[in-house]
Amino acid sequence: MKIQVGESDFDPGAEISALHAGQPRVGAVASFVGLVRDLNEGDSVTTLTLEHYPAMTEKSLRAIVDEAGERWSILDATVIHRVGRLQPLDRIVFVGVASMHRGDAFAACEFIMDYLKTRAPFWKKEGTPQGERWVEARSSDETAAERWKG
Amino acid sequence: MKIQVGESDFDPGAEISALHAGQPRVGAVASFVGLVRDLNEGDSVTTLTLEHYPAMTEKSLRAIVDEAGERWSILDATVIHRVGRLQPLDRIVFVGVASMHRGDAFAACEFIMDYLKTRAPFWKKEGTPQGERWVEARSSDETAAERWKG
Amino acid sequence: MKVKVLYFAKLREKFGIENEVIELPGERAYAAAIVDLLRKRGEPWSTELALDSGNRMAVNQTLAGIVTPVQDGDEIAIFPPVTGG
Amino acid sequence: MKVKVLYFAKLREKFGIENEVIELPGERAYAAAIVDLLRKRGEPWSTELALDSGNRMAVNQTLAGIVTPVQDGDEIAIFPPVTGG
Repeated sequence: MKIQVGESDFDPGAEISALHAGQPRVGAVASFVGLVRDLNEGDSVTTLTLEHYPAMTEKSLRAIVDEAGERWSILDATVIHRVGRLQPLDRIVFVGVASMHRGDAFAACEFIMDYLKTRAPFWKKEGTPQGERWVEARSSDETAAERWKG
Repeated sequence: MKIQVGESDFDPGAEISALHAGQPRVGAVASFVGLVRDLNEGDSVTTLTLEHYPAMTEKSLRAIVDEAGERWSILDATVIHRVGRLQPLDRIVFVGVASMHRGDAFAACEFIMDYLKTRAPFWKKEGTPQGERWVEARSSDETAAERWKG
Repeated sequence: MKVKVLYFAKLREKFGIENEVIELPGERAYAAAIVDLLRKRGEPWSTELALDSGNRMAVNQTLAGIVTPVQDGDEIAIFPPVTGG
Repeated sequence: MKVKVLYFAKLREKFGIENEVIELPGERAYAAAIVDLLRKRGEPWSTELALDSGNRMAVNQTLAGIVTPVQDGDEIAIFPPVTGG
């Protein structure tokens, strides 16, 4: 398992390769890249600043990946989340899951993203022409996370 | 949309980048890489040869991506499938979907893989120490594709 | 009417040919008529194309069923369930 | 008992501090007791920490509820719903 939280950018291709290189049991790698958009709630976004709770961030991400590993048969997983000041087009988050078969890889990858969105201590502040504002949590994210219960 | 079928390998990182570079509306890229495993049905696999129906392959992949585009809000998609003789650890297939939000990207990406598995004209032949054998279709793939109906 | 018939994967190997042109009476037919005709050739056709063989068909590069209409000049493909991905 | 309390995002900005040590009577308490105490400080605390504010808490870096027990030396974090990813 690889968990990385920091200001630096990442290379999705290198992360995907690291999840299967030399691992002939891996038949499937599902991955996700989240990016800064230049529009949110109808307003243009010029900067996105990510704050987090350093002592808790990696711990919570590790717990989310562990839970995915209890639910699905996965061989490895990587979660990378950037913090600090970003701009439209910048990468924010990478989640990759390696598995024998695609069903487990897809489900675990989406589960990790849904739980990360609702349980990992990150907060976004957008810079817009009207000034800065904290991004409000979306109820659709809570709904997405609730799907995995029961 | 990019559809590519051929013998050459591909670069998942480059394909992911191509799906969002310079596209500030893209907030999410979900992708999948399928790989040759060294074990199938309990037997070791030394080679995997992929046959296809050239006149139909791209047409069927394009139809699958079009159907994904009717079901979900997607901004772009790439499907790459290799044919010819492969070995364990080799990449076989790439599916990537760019979208504004992650739910659409994940769903469309998994849908394309499930439909590709059951509707695109590819056939796998495995080389094992006991000789060559055609891979049997798995009923779990049919079940996975059926999920998207109704 | 004449149609081109293509075989793939295990069928191509069992029949020892990749494709052939076959002639049927009339101007139109169901895709099933082609399989019926081939099955009458005896082995290995009758076994490989048995009703419960699970093979699939495409007419002009689109997945088809046994009641898909075919006509002169069409390209018919017969193959085992696909296993790509 | 003394606990360290951390604030994040909008709360950190509204309160103008990142963290503080606060003292409560007794050896143990529910996490809710800390929020109750802070709310009594008046504005902006009472508004930002209103019962319907939707804020979340963590005790020792694990998501917690208002009935999570806290004790001397614990690290309590109070923050708005998370918006990462």
